[in-house]
Amino acid sequence: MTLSAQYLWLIPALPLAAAAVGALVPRTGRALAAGAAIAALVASFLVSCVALVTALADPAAKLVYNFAWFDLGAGVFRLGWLLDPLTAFMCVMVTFVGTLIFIFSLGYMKADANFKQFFCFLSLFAAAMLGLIVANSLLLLFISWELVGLASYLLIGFWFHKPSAAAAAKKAFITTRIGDLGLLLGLLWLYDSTGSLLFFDGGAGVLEAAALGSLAAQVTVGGLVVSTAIGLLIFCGAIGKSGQFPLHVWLPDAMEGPTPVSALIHAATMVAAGVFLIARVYPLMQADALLAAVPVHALTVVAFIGAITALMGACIAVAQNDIKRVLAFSTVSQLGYMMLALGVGSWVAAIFHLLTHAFFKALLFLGAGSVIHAAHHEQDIRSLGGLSAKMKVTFVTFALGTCALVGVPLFFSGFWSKEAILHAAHGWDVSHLPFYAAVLGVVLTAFYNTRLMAETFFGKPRSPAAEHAHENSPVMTLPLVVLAVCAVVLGFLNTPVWPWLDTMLLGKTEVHGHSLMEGAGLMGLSVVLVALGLGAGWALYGRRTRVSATAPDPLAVKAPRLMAFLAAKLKFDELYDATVGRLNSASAAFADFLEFWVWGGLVTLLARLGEFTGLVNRETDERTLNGGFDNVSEQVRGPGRVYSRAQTGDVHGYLRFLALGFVVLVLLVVMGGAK
Amino acid sequence: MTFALIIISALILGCAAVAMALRNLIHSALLLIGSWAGVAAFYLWAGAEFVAFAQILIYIGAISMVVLFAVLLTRQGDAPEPVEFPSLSRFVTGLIAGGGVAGVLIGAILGMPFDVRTAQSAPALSVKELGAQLMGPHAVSLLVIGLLLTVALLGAVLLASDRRPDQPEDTP
Amino acid sequence: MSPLQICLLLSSLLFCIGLVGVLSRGSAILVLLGVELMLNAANINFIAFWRYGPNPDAGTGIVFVLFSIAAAAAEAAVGFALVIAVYRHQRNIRLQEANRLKG
Amino acid sequence: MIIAAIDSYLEVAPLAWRDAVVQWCPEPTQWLVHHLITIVAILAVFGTLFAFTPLAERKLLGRLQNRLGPNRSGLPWWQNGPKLWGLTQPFADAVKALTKEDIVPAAADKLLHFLAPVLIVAFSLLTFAVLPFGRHLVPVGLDAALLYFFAAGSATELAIFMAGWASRNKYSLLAAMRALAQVISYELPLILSVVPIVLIAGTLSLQDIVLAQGFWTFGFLPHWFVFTPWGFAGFLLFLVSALAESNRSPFDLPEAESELIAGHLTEYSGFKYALFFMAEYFGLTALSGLGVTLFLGGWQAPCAFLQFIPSWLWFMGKVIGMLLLFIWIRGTLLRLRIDQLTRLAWQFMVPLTLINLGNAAFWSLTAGWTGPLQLVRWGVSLAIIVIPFVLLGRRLSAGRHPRTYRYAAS
Repeated sequence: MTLSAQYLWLIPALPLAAAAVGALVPRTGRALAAGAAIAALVASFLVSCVALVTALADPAAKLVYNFAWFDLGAGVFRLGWLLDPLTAFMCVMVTFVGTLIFIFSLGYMKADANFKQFFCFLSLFAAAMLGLIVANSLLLLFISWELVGLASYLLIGFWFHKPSAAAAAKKAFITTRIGDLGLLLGLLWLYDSTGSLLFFDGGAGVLEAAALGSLAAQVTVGGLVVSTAIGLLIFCGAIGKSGQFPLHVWLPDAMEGPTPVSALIHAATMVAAGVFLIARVYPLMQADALLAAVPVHALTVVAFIGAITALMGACIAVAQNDIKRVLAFSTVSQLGYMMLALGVGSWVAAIFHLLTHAFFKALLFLGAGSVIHAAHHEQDIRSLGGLSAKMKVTFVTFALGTCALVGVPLFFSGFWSKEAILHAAHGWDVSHLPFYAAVLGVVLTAFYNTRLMAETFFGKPRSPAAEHAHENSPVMTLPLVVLAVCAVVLGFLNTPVWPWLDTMLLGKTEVHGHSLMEGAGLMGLSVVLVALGLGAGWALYGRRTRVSATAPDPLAVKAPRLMAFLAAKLKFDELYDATVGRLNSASAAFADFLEFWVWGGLVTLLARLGEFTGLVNRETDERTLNGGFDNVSEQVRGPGRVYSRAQTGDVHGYLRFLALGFVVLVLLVVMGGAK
Repeated sequence: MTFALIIISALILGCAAVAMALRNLIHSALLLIGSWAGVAAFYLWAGAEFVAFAQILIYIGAISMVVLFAVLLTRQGDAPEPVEFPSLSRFVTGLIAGGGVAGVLIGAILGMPFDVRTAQSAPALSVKELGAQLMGPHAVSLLVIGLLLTVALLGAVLLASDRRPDQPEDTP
Repeated sequence: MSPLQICLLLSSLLFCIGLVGVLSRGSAILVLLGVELMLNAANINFIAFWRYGPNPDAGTGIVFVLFSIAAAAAEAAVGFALVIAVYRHQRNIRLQEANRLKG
Repeated sequence: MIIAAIDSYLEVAPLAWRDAVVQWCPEPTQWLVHHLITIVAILAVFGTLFAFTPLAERKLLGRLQNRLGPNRSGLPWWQNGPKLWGLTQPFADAVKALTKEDIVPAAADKLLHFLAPVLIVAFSLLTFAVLPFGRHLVPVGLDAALLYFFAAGSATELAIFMAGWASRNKYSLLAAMRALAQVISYELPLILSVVPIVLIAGTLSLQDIVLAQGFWTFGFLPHWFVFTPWGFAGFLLFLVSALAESNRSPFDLPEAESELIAGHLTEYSGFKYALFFMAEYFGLTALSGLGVTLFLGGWQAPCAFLQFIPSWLWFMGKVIGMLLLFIWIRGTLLRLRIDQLTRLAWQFMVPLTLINLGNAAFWSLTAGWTGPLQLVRWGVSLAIIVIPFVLLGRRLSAGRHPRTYRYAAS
């Protein structure tokens, strides 16, 4: 059963249709909207499986279907769908995780008033995300990229009556827009220099050798190679969307949205879009790798940004007390890892980590969601605690998710994918700094995860909400179990012994693994690191669990100033306010001044001038012109009056003159004229 | 032959002169119709039968009716207006002007060197030839005169009809 | 004194009688009748020249007179309609009083 | 053979007698005597016809109304003489008319009052000058005879006006206006209904028109104009217009006793009234004579072999037939109101006559068609005249509800 690229559009189209149904159905059509959304996503999942089968049948082939969108002056502007192992894997992941999250949110959002609208936005988001994945043209990708941004705004600001949610939605939208600006510029520059935006177009595509060759050859300002410049611009889009170092501030605030939203968007799919984008345009990013005399390589920038983000995310996560914010910062750091993997040259490891991370991070968020749902929306871990007894299934699945995230060896998918990244980082010849940052990151990840587990699940419940928390209905716990299973199993897809995923993605057909012994050193190191992190975490939080909600944090006792600084998220928000915020208000004030005094003054000046000329005109007109004309016409009327006296109106008089005139005339002719 | 002519001209001129002098409009109109009959007789004497009959049909048949109706509609029939002074002075000046013109015309006629052919009989013109002439070279003017007549009559009807806006048209 | 000259004398005399009538009578109807007389005088002239004239072509003279009679009929109809309209306007048809068109 | 001889003699007899008489007179007056005799002959024949038409009318009307007409008058002072069953009634009427006192209203315009009856009779008689009574009996063979007929006919309006005006009373003046309106508005259809004949025959002289109707197909189907679709339509239209022109039967509004007493004749009595009466009948006979010459083949015999009967007998027979038809119509039809009358003239008769003219043009253009095309020609010609007749007829009567009289409020 094969699916030709031509029918790829079905995958995004089905959730879009469900979104339409959700939108058009009246508010009371809750079941219908939800059912449509889930059914559409399941159908889309089935189509993606078929697509996966076709893609894996010939992993190297890039099944492309291009069609004419509209004719733009001389040429025809074309878009298209692309089917290759990367697209297939991403589609399957998004649809599978999406379905589970949809089912979970059936329970989670049951009490909400506009339940129907929620599902409409969710399916809209799924459609946009799938559209982004299957796109063969950078423009189509950009369009769905923007739609994804819109969907995230709608979903973050879902409880818009909460001012903080509305502000968070705006913040998310604006910061991602800043990144998107870079992507747009890169897109335009690409179109300008290569004349087309299609990735693969039978040789003429952007990512094909001919175009890349021409890009690499051109050099712009500062000796920077054009392909590097475009690559970096596109990377800006990725930074914005995936919450990398400078533009990560919106992700923690995005936690204002309902938890399934955070799970779907801010764990599994949307944030991964940035990584997917760089993976998709990887040939373009690599184009400048061979040139030596280039001031900077695109991928090195990616690598360093990824390393910084990973380290920073992990540090801040340690000091967070809100369960969803801890997970948010852990997402930031894991994305940093993916960018690091991309930067150091192994995009396959990045995609593998993306896939595994999608599953266990979704699991962790849904776990957090069921905890919050059970504890009546209590999110602060200091006032939770002791839930392991009350919520058995959630506790077990949450524990499995945490192990996968931390990278407990051998059984958990997180370990293999992180291992691959460390291996790649270690092998990078440019510099070893990112490797050391990654290593420190692994330790910190292990530490804050154990802190999280200890604070929420062990010890005694420290608030009335935590007191009577109880396990949720199966509709919420079932997805947790499924995700937990995936979190464990997926790891074995791509172990060094049998690197099936890598071969598929790289397009090679037969799989030849190498024995475990080669990477043994690194594997040993990571095991040690994980153990170190876990030990430290247990030491501080495990043995003596927190006594009361207000008790001071053990770490804060040791390093109060550092922890306060970390808790304040490295004061980035204040930094941005201070710089960008003030700049904005200053320029607004200046514009207002300009408007009022400069232009306003000019306009009033003109008005005065107009009045003056009018005055002058009336004066001259009154005095000179009218006077002149009046007496001229007076002279004409005089003789007119004289002649009019001849018109007496007496018909006989006229006839008499007629007759006399005739007589005189004839006499003249007879007497004088003709002889 | 000239004897009949003299009688006819006497009839015409007499009727016309008296018609112009009379006070009573109806009598002067009828006398004028008599003079028109005289003119028709003159045409018969001159041999133009068709024109004579046309003259009778149109002048005595139709125009006399128009004149008489006009006289009735303007209520001139019964009260002959009194002779006041300005009409007499106007009469005298009119006479002088008319006399002047008559003098000039008669002078011209008498002084005219005609090569007179008394014996020549009236050119025989059958109605068929006249019809052919009318339809042939003069067809256009026939159409124009037809158009003129319709337009004139429509105009006359509109002018003379007494459309008082307040009185609704008497529906049958 | 050839018959032609007699006819011409007749028509000119008739013409002058008409003219005098037009000039001297105050009533509009008589003025119009005077005009009719003048038209008849003209027709007499036509027939006279048709009868004694040098031109042998018989048709044109007759046709011309027919058209002149028709035109005179149309003129009479419109003239008397005007007189009726004037009468309705000023209740008498003395020409002296119909002088609103004076300067 | 003898019949042919008798016929040829009778045919020319009137002319022969006249020439005989003319011979006796001295040379210079012969021209005068010649014409005097024709005038006297016409007057005699039509005078007697005039005498007996009213009698016939009253008898026929009586018969129509299921009663006897006048049947008492016999010979005077001869009590037990032969009973003449009312045949001498006309002479009795004549004597009555002459002996009646002739009243002239004081305020009347004496001259005009006297002149009106004279003029009306004169003009009615003038019209007889051109009617072709027989093959050779044409009083004045004018080239433009038809035009002369209508010229003379239209002069009668003048007399009607004079009669109306001279008697100086409201009724007669109003009646004169109405009569004039009727006569003038029907003069147009009268002349227009005759024009097709002129178009087909190609001449205005009545003698040529009668000659044009002189053929017989298969010996017994005469070529009269009435037996063609446009001819028949023209004849009917001519009949209606003639009725209106002579103020008879459905159109005798002027003498409508109930409304306007005797119309413009109210102030006339005695012999002047009789003159008006005579003028009316003369006009009627003249119009029927014209109708006969134009449509019913004048003095032509209906069949080829009947030609031995003198032509003027045929003419007189047809005229008498027409007169009886008029009387018959008078006995049956109702009088029309003045507005119906004028609307009939302007909205029905005039358009129909114009269409009939077109019909005749079509007829003359398609003269060349033979064989089956003849049927097509007849069919089309019929259609041209029948369809408008039906449409106009329906439009004429459409929406006309009976007139509502506005009686004085109580």
